[in-house]
Amino acid sequence: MVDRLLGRSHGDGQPENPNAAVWAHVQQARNLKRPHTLELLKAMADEFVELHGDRLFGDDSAIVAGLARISGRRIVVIGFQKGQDTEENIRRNFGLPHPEGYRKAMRVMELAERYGMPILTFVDVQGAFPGAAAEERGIAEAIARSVGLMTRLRTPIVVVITGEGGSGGALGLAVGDVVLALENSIYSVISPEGCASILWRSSDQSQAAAVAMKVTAGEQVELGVVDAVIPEPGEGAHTDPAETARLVRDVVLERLDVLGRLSLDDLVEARFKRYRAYGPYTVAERPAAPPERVGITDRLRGLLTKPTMPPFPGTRRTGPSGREEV
Amino acid sequence: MVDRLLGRSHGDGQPENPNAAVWAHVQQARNLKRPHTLELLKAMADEFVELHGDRLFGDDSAIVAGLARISGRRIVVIGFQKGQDTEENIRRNFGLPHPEGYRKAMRVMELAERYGMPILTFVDVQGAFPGAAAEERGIAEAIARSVGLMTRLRTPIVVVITGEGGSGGALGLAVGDVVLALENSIYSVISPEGCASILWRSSDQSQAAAVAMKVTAGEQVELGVVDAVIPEPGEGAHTDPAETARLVRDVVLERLDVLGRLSLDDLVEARFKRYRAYGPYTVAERPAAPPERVGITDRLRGLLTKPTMPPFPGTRRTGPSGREEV
Amino acid sequence: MPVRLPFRPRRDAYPPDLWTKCPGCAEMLFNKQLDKSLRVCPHCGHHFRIPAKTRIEQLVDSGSFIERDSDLSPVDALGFVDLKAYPDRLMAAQLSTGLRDAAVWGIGNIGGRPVSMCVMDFGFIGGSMGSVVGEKVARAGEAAIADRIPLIIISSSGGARMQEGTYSLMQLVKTMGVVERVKAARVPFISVMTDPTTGGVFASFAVVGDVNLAEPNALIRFAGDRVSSGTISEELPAGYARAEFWFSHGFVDRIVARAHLRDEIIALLGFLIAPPLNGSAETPQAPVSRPRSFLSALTGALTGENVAESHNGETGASRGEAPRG
Amino acid sequence: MPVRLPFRPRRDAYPPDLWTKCPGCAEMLFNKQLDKSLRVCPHCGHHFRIPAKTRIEQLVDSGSFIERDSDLSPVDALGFVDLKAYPDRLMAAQLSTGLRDAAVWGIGNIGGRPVSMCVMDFGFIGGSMGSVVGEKVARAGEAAIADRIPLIIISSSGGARMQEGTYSLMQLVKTMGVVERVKAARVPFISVMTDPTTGGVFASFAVVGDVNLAEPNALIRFAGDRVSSGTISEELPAGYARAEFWFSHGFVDRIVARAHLRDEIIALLGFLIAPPLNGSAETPQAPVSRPRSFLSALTGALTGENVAESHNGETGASRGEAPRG
Ligand SMILES: [Zn+2]
Ligand SMILES: [Zn+2]
Repeated sequence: MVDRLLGRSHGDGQPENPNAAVWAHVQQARNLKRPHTLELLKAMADEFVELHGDRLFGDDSAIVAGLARISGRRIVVIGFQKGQDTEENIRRNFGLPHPEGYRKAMRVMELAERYGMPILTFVDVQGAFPGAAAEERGIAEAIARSVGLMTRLRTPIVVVITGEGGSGGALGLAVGDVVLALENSIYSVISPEGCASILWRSSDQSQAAAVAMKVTAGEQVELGVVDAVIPEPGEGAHTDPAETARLVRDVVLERLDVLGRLSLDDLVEARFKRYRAYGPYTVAERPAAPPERVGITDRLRGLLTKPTMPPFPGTRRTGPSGREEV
Repeated sequence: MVDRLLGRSHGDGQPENPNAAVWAHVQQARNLKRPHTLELLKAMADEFVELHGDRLFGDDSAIVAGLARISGRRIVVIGFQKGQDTEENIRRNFGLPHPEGYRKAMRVMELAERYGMPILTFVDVQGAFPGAAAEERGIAEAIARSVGLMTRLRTPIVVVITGEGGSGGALGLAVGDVVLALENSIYSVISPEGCASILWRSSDQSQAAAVAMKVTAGEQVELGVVDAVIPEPGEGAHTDPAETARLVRDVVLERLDVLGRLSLDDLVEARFKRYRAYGPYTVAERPAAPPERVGITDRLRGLLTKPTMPPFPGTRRTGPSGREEV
Repeated sequence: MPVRLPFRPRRDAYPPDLWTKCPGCAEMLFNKQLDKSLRVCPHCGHHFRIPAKTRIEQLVDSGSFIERDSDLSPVDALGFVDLKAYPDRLMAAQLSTGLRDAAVWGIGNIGGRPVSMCVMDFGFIGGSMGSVVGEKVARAGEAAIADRIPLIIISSSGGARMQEGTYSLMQLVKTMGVVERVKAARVPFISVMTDPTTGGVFASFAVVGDVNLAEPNALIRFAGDRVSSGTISEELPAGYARAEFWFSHGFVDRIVARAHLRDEIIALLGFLIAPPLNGSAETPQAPVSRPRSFLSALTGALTGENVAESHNGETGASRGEAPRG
Repeated sequence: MPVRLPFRPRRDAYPPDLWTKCPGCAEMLFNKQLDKSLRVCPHCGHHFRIPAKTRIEQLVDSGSFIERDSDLSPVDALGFVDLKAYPDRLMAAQLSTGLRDAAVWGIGNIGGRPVSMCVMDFGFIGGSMGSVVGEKVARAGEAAIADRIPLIIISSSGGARMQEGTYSLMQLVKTMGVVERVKAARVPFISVMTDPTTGGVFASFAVVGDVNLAEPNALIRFAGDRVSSGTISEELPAGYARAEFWFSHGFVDRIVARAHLRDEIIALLGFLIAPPLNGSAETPQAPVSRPRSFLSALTGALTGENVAESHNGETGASRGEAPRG
């Protein structure tokens, strides 16, 4: 379990084919039977009132948003929703959102801020819908504005990556005070296939791309982009959605407890600084170095014991390179 | 001229057919040769940088918005734009706006607030586009939000009704600290034709409807909905657009001078109270009575000599009925 | 304080005959049965229009509603005469509905939570919004701000009332001005659109709720000039501009059958809670006036003092600005 | 303070041959002539991509630009190897462009007005945004806030840089976080989209300027995963996702030919003026942090002091909160 939380879940000792192990992880993240937002909510929430529509153009059923009561607390929940069968998948556009989805999400996030509800998002999306309808109605603008809004919302935000955290489409709902990830989830700047076709000029190299981008939840914890991994039950979340939901719920409520102790000023300031700090760079001629990993617990402990701010991942460092092969 | 400003411009002595006189006024307001927003700007402004697009769906060329410099001042100007020939009319949808127009206007109004520019709007529109495309993309929502935004914008707003002030479509740009109207303009809750077809069940009665609704600029001053009439040169604005623009400019700049002396708190509070007060009512059994007319000068003088707020038109009064036939 | 009307309804705008033919399925419905089912056809689900007071009875905790300003009455400011004189139309509507104008507002409890509620009545000149309706909506909103309780507006209207001319148009501004202050004060606002919600009512408060609910198949439409009472429902293709249409176009959060409306509102009230305005108050989210001026205005409204005066000195309410610990 | 690079450009990413074939009209253009026309084809108006430093020279008052942070250099945090190792790609790009990464930022004057400007360079790994580009955009924004001068960002990018993995994705958040603060501080932001502006750059700061300008025919596209340097312009129908397309879809305010870009920016700078932050300062319009915390953060950023500490005491900047007289 500790290994899992530290992202060292991929085999004991040396796996025979590290590429294949990572690829199995990617496939697991994409398993259509994994619980999505509504399935998780069904198991976690005592009550859920879904809200619909962006008040501009339409209602995107690839993103669901609404008011949930979880263990007695009011929480605004927003997440991506793939279908569980063909018919539902068609209705939900295979979970690929249009701009209306993000615009609905923003509207509902503003309700959360206005009425003092924390926000919980579930992220599981291959990417925004790449078709012309989404493009021309401003999917880029919708994602940009949603990301911007989430940097400044005056209410706690917990993000849980539950399956595929696919590039900007995922990021549109993935800015938070705490970013968690289910054990078998992935998070990447571009899909492994997209990366391979561009950099390797061959989609056959998707496995290599997945490895190179360090897409697994555990590796993202190492990079500091994800704060902690939530272990999955049994052979994976899809084998026991109810238990998965329980595990998620417990971690989320615990994090919300911690976040709730911060003033909103400190909360928003810390969130801004988290993202302000991401990404290593160096000053010319000095050796480049990746960031140390700083766990969420450290960071939050630091916050709670002001005045010093703990260091954030991604700030300039001079430690040794932390490269590791998976 | 004084007569004109008081709205008594329709003939000396008794007009032979008051309905016909009002209808001539309506036709004058609709004269396609009247200068619209761009024509007025061309004559008034030293510089105009038009801004385009609602950042959501499209750019509506039935509403123009941008940054103008008028007599050296930065002013955000927004207005309806009919075409001056068939080709332009088709491109501008005959001046009938879609939701995108109001959403563009809101975006530009927020720039005005942010960078400390007053807003000047020119209102000349038969009404919002009544077609399905406008309806389903939320023309109602766009107008509602624009009206709401204008009630709270922290920058001076001067509205000039230059032609047809047609119902909600006009109102979407017609909320201001000062509402002026060109002499031959009209302002009404519904077009005379629409009113006649509903209440008289005959569009033949449009003239009677126009009379009953007191649509002329002068009558709207009497009702307190418009603050003052701007006289038109010669046989009407269309006969001398440049002189019309000059007259408009002088009055607008004078009003902006006065508004600029108010604190933004007082400005917004006074604007809110103006609209909060509109519409006469009575308490049961007491005789109903229309409001007295209170000119803009009185109101602004009151504002400048705090702390007492001057009375606004439309508040409960018990004076005699001010009905007059045109 | 409510004032007794000097007359009683002469003819109900909603005819109390024994039987009603359902326009949805053409069944003949026994009226007592129909009342029991909240005036929803048990065969096809057609939602009949209902009077404001019936609506209120269906929604509030029994006996909890206290009507306010029932004595506000309309005025014929324009001397408006069409085929009838406006005062005659008003008198006829007052006699048939027992109301002074097309809206009822007051304070009541729903599921034990106090709310400020304004309900429109289509039976009164097509639920059209003149100065009295606008005033009642505004007062309901101001009461919601003052008491920090949710605002619920149930719309049923042909739009702005033509007989009051541009004063009716100004009610869109008046009501939106108050709704903007409701939002800035972080007071919840639930809008319920019922059949029909059209014209200037759709283009003002009805469309901008924190949550917009609609009854099934309710006609909801702006449609420029052409909308008004009486002539709205004819020439439209089936489903066009109905509640379900607006749901799919993103302007209605939830379509709620009348039988579930009270429960649905209770559920929403459990989530949409105005945060307290104590020392830890947050700045309002919407960029309206600064907190101090906003609260000054509020104080002025509550105490009846002149608002301009309250700008001159600090008021107790300005403590709301103190930085959060 | 700028640091001299230890190497000079070996091969310009924009080949300095004598003649260039115009991809717009297939004319052979004499390069010196092309440079004179700002690298716009005099025959068909095709706008060639230009290096960041050329762009800056075209826009700023001569000699006024002071580059900042030219020594910021990328890091291979992931140990990324595709067909080449990332450090090798970086070295090649650095050698060919003379830049350390794909953006240049600094302070300069345009038409006599100081601006904070960040310009992307497509010649450096397709102008892709990794941590250095994100950092430079963020610093440009913070400088704009600190000096209350307009922010101008000129985009030319294939999107997020894959070789830095999710750190590149996080640059969208970093830059948007700063842009939100720019807006809250009422500091103007002009975004100029040039060919190409795609992926994560289009989906962050490039699309949210107070005013969005675009060069004619610039490819501007999000297109999910499929966008990146090199493979973007092929399979699209003519006009799709070009500047003019975005103008008609409402996301670009003005399409400006390169020859007019400087004048157009000068005109806009004459209107978009950050209001002074003196005693009469207004609360920022956008609902970000409260002024005090915002200004505290700003002070921290300026003085390099620990921001958390500045929460403990009043700072001079908090005077900006004083109520307007
Ligand atoms: Zn039926
Ligand atoms: Zn050419």
